[in-house]
Amino acid sequence: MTEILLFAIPAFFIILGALIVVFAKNPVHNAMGLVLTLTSLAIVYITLNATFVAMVQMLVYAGAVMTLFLFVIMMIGVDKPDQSKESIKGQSLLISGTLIILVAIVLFVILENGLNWALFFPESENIIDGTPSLIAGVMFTSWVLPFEIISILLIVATTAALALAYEFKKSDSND
Amino acid sequence: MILEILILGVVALPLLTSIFLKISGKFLNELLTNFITINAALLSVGLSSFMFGYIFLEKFKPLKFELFEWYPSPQIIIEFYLDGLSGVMMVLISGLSLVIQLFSTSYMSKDEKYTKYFEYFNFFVFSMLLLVLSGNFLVMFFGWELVGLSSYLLISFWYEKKSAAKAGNKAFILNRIGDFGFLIGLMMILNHFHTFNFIAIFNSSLISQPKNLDLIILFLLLGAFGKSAQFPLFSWLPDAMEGPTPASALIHAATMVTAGVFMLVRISPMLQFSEIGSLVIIGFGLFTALIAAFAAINQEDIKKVLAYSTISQLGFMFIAIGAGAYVAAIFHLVTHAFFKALLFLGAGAVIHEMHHEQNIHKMGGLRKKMPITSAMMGIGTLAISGIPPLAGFWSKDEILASVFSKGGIYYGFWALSLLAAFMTAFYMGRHWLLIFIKEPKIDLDNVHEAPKNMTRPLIILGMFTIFIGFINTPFFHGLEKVLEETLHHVEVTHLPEGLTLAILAILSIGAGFTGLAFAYLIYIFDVISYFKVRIPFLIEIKKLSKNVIYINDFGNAVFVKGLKSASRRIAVNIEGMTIDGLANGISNYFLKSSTRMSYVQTGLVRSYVVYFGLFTLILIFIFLISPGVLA
Amino acid sequence: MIEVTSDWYLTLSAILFSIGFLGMMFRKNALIMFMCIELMLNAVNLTFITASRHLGLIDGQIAVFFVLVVAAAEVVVGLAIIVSIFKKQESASVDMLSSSKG
Amino acid sequence: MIGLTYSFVLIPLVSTIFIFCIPKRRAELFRPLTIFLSLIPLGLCLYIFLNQNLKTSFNVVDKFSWISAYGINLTFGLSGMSFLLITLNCLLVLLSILSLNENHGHSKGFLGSLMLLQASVNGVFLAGDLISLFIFFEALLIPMYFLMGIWGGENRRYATIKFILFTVFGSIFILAGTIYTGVLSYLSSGSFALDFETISSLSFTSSQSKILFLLFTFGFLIKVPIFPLHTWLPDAHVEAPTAGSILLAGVLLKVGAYGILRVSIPFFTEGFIEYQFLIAILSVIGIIYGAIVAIVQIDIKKLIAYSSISHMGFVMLGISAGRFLSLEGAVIQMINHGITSGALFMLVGFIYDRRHTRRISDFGGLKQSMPIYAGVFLFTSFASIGLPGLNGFVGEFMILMGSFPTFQFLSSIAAFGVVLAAIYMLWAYQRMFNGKLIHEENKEIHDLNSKELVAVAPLLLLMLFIGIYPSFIESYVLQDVSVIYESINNILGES
Amino acid sequence: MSQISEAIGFNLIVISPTVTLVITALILLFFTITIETKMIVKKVITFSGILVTLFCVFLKFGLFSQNGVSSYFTQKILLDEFSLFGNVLIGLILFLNFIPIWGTSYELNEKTSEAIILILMSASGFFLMVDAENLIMLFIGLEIGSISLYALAGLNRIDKLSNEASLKYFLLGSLASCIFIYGVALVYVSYSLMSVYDFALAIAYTGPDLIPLTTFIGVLLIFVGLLFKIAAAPFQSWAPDVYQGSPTGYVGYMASIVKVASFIVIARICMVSVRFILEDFETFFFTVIFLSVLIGSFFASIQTDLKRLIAYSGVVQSGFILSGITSGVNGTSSSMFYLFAYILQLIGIFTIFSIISGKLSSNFEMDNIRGLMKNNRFLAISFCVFMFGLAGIPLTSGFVSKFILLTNLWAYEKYFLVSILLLSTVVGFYFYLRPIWIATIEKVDEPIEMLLIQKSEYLLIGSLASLTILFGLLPNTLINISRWVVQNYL
Repeated sequence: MTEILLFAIPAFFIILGALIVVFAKNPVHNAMGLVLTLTSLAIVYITLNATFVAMVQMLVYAGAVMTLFLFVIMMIGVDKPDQSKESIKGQSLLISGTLIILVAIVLFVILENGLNWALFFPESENIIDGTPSLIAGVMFTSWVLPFEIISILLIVATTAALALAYEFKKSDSND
Repeated sequence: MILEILILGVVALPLLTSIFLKISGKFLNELLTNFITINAALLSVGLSSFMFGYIFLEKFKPLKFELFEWYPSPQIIIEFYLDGLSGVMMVLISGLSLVIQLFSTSYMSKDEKYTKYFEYFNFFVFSMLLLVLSGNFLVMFFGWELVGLSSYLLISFWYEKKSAAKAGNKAFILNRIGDFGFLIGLMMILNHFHTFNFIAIFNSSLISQPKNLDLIILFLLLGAFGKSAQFPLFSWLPDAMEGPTPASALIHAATMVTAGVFMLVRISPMLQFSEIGSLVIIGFGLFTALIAAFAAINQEDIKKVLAYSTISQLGFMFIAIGAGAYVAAIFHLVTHAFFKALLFLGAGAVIHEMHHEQNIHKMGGLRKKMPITSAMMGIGTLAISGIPPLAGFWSKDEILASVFSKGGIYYGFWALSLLAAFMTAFYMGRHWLLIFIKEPKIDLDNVHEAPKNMTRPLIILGMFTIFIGFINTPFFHGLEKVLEETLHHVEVTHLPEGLTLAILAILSIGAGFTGLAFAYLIYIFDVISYFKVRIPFLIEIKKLSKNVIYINDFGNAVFVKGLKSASRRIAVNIEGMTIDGLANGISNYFLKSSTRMSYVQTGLVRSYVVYFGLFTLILIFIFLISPGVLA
Repeated sequence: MIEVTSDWYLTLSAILFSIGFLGMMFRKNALIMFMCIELMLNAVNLTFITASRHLGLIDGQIAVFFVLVVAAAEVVVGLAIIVSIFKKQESASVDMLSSSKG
Repeated sequence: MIGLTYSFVLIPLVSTIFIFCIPKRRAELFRPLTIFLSLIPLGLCLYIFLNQNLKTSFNVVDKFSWISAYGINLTFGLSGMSFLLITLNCLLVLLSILSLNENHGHSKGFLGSLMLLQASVNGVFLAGDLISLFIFFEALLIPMYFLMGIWGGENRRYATIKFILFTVFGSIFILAGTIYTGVLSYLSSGSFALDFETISSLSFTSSQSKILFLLFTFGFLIKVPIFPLHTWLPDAHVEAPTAGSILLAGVLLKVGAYGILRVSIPFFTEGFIEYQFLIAILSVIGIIYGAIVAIVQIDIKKLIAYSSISHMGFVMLGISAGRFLSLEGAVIQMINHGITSGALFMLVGFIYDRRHTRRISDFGGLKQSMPIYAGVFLFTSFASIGLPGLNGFVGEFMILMGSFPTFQFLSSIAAFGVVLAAIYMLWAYQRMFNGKLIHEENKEIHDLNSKELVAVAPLLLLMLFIGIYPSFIESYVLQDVSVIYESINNILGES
Repeated sequence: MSQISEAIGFNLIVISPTVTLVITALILLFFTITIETKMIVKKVITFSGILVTLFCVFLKFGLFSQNGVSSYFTQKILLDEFSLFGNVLIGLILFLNFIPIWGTSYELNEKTSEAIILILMSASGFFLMVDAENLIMLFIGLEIGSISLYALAGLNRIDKLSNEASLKYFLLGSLASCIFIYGVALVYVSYSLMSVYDFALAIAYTGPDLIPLTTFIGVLLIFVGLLFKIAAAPFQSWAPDVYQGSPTGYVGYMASIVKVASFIVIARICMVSVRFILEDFETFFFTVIFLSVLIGSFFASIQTDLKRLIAYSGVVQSGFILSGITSGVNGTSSSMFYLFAYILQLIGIFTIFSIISGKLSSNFEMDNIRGLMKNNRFLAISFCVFMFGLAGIPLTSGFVSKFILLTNLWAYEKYFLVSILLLSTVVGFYFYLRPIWIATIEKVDEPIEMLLIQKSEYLLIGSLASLTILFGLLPNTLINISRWVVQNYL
């Protein structure tokens, strides 16, 4: 029972947060919804024995990323809610079509397989703990190359942001 | 061997003359042209007479000459063949061409394109000689078509005149319709006999009478109808009178139009087996003879009367062929050539002196002004009417008698032919009387006798018209002997004997005289107004006659206009709207639907996201339902 | 007694992913579309963690780190793009961007 | 003779490059130089004519490895028929350059395109395998595109695109056929070899043969063009510049018929026997239909274009009949139509240069101001309508004679095309040249000059020569045709 | 240390192209931040960096000849024929695009170095992508490359279209990445697979019948993510907008490099990972190819913007290449040939575009090339050559590639596919010949301003055009190379 509760309560908040992200009018509310989802996810991670990941999730996502989001939201203005009216012709139709197909596929699969994800391997008896040491052990041996490579991605991201958003004074005077 | 080459000489001489005139035409004046062309014609006459004499001495044993291989398989050789039939034609053509050229030197003088006229003229003679001297069907077809070409050139000689140009076209195209039949005939012949050589074909057709012989004959007949201006295809001949009159004399009286008759006699070894063919020939010939005679009665143009008369006389020749009297046909061909050439040249002289007035109602009383011409044309008229002892009598009488002698249904044909003979006399009488005898309506002061260069040929032809008939009388079968070798295996209808022949002769003479007498009574004595006779429907009949029972108009409306409007309709509706329209429609539809489809590309990210999701799901769905996945 | 199996978590992540996708379709604000992408990436992470637990392998958790960094890098670039566009048109609505189409 | 074949492709190509290298300021050099350069292949033809026995069937002479991994070679060879067509092509290119007016004669691009066209058409006739045939078949679109596009008439865009799309639509079928043949060849021999020798040694099942025949023939028939697929031709002719029209009618249309003779029939004979009647029907419809539509055309060039449809219908009738004589006739007619319609288009070009109109009604009585021109035109018209003694007759006659045993009724109908030909040609002639000079402009018009006469004279001589002595051409065609005929006979004999 | 490095398969040569590019980029970054340097110095550094990269690719050939197909870094990096072919192509693209890229970046003034760094980094990412054995590794490489390209698209910030392109590319690209990585996650969770060879081994081990549906869907999602990158329909909608908006000088690079990397990856997955169950995806791929050819042809026919036209033509060409890859070994080899030939034409065309319309421009209407023949004959003729190549006219490489591709498809008995592809070439003639018409045939009224073209650009375009013709005339070498790529799977 606790297991179920441990799953169900965060799951409820995850979905709630996601729905807030999608449906809330005010960008700040959306951001807060996202925070809710991310935090609840961290809880789920803990129940899945991925404690270190959960910590990183809290730090990086709920901390750094969300700060960035909020910062931008503040910068570009909070008080401009979306036009709720659909302006694109046929968009709603297409969306509902998509939804119908999605539902159809899901129903189709459920009817075929039940709510069974048909995982090839049975659930492992061996419960691993996502401790930092275990992760580091793998990360710095077999995953060392991607780990190093990911730094390139960060450089790229920085450079890209620099190139896109940073204005030099010279061009300012030109405007 | 050397003699055989001379056949080539006969054919080539006019061609060389023509080419020479073409090349050096710019530098020649009239005199030089005359010199060249008349001398060439003389040479040609000499050469052909020599050849004729030679085969005469050899008892008309055919001469053959192979020039070169035109096509290897099936072997088709450009070959020539000289026998009695082609010999007669050869002499006739070269002789007449000399006489007519002589006439032309005067008639055509001062024309801008003087040299060109002789160039075409000689080319025509070449084509005609090629036709008659041909040794196989292909060479004959060569000549056949080239005759069409040269007549086209001569008819539309004065091309500035729209009517002349049109007449030339009409002549060529109607001839082509005939040639179409000829061509199909040739296809069947080649398919059946695998050769074009006359002798080979005739020999094999004697041995095994081919099944579709009737069909072959009928198609060849269409060719003959076209060239000889028989019923469905005759309307080009009256129109062809737009050409220079001497040319008409040669083409439309003496030679070209007789090509059909010549061809049918040439194929008589095949023709004799086809009863349907014979019946068709005699039927159409008779019909043509009657219609043309009827049409000739009320024509106003001096040349058109002669043209219709030619058609009618050709009908007679066809009747003869249909009745199997091939000799009679050729005989009539020969005599007709002379008297019709005479008539045409006479008409030419009249036209020349009347300053190109061609309406006979505007003439009259020319006898005094142009005595020689009137006399000679009188001889021609009598000859064509069948008055003995002139040429026309002998030949026409022979035809009538031959028809009669076949018996059965041919009695009916005979009676109708006699009617046609009567009509011939009637309209020819009218023609001559209106021109020369009737009181003139206009001032004729400046009308004189034609120059000597014109009258001399007339006189020569007049002499021939009188005497040529004696070559084949019931008492002396000269022509029959000439053609004996040619018609060796052919069953020729012969004349009845004794009393029947005499009665028939008297009847035909009677028809001729009655016709002339009627003409005199009606047009000079004016018997109708004198006795106040009221003939019902006179005006309608006159109209019918004048318009040739509207056959021409009917043809125009149905075929010319019909073809034009049909092709216009096809060009617009089928070509433009259906075929092209379909192609354009497809491309337009493609572009239109592309434009419509491209609205999907809204430029909005959210649409793209939806497509992304939608199509991902669709693809997954497709994957799931694709065979073998969930099974 | 119902047991919480991996299927439950996977279903949760699938739902989360779908909601994220749906949000991309609905929302006009680039920023919020962007948050939806974050949602979807988190759904992926959840799957990886579940996999790690299910298979008893640590690799799934390692993968999460990389996805996380990618997400962060995307956030940086994405926000930079949004900011630079916002400077132009004073709005973060993507519906105003349809100059190139057809 | 190694290298003899592909030099027919290479020489014009090199010539093109050479022309492009001359600086623009020496524009007066372009034409003499091109004339000289286009004399070279003609000289080569003469050399072959004198030194080689070409009265043979197709002989492979040169071979290049192209895609060795697939075993595909580019093969070139010669036969009597190819030789005739190549000579015709070289001659027509030379003459069309001779007949150019100042406008085109001084343009590098124009001359270069002509040479390129020559190269690619030669390539088609020399090709000894399907792939080089296809390559050159498509490659000739490029020069045609520029010739029509840059130097064409008012409506050239529509016409060019139509031309290209129709041809390409056909050529995809040929490509499909080529690919299919290659695959079959692979299945039997292990390589995708596409040369004619390999293909003729393959044995196709009856259904394969039918499919392949349809694929190839459909593509080629569009090029011929056959009845319902012909609409590109009139438009293309009307809009193309004179030289383009000459070559389009003269040689490009032959490419299709050549392909059928070289590929479709000998290799896929069963298919041919299955569908010959269909092709014959379409050809006969084309003969009559083309002629009927030609009658009412008001544009002389369009009229000749429709007459081409009619004449090429004869070629296709001859081919479809599959008789020895009819096949020979078809090949001869191909040559003849090239000569005649080339000359006709050249003549129309001359008058267009003078008057800048092609409407028949804008002329009338021209014979008075241009007698020589009228004479030449009449001569050519008569050649076109098949007057005995001129070339047009030989081909049509042989076709009709030859096809009669196979299709009695159809060939009889086709013979009526001869009558219609006389109607449209002579009627047009009458309206253009006879009658009075109505239009003022036509009075001042000058007759053909010596340059133009030189351009057209060889064609006139050829018309006369072939008409009088067709055995000459026949001897070149003989072997090719007997190969085709034998393949047909073999199949007919078996069944 | 050496033991560890041996254990994890450490080998610097395998990743040397990436490393070289990163180092070059870092040097540039260093110069930009610290010392004011002349442009020419940076240019030399960049160019030599690219040359060294090419040399490193060459070194990898040496390694390959030594070790054969082998994995490095504990199955993260793979060295096989596909990766070598991909390396060569990417290096070539970088090398050939250097001139337009530099020109474009130079016009950005103060952003030059950033742009160059982004490009070098993206190339390094794509190098990793084609080298990756592990799917996570692949994802990282893909992201490095893509994120750089998102930024590149938007570098011309004063242009609204450029911004728009950047945002669209970014949003949709991220979405595609999400789908891709979700697919990876699904495959992992259901079948415990993360690397390309694992797939083949596992399928061979368990047999195709036991593969869970989730895995299938995961693979499908992976494919969708990659199909998005190659702009295959129905995921093509971003391509025209992005091509149109991005600075013209970059589009050639952006378009070609993504396609090369993604196609190599798709080819490898099809050839290696799912080769035993490729038939299961037949309907899926057929739908994609069909839609690509159809939508590409339809939409390209009505474009007035040349860049959009090329984008849609790219959709069609993607369909072609994909059809070979998903058919079998020989088809894949012909697709590799096709890819090579197509890339050369694409780069050539966009180089010409960037010369004519200015490197930073976004819109490039068809009217802009009106009178090109009068203006610059060389450009016009090369443009025609490239267009003819795309259309597949014989004597260009386009024809050879289409021919061998269709031959192989026919041999695989995919008749319907062949007929669709053939029909699309007919439509292709329509829309490829239209720009040629405008460039060479249509007359211009006003005098044309002369274009300024550098010698190096002449050299580049000239050599690309002659390569296009050369591969059309003598395709042997390239065909043998493309067959070598797949020789292991024959």
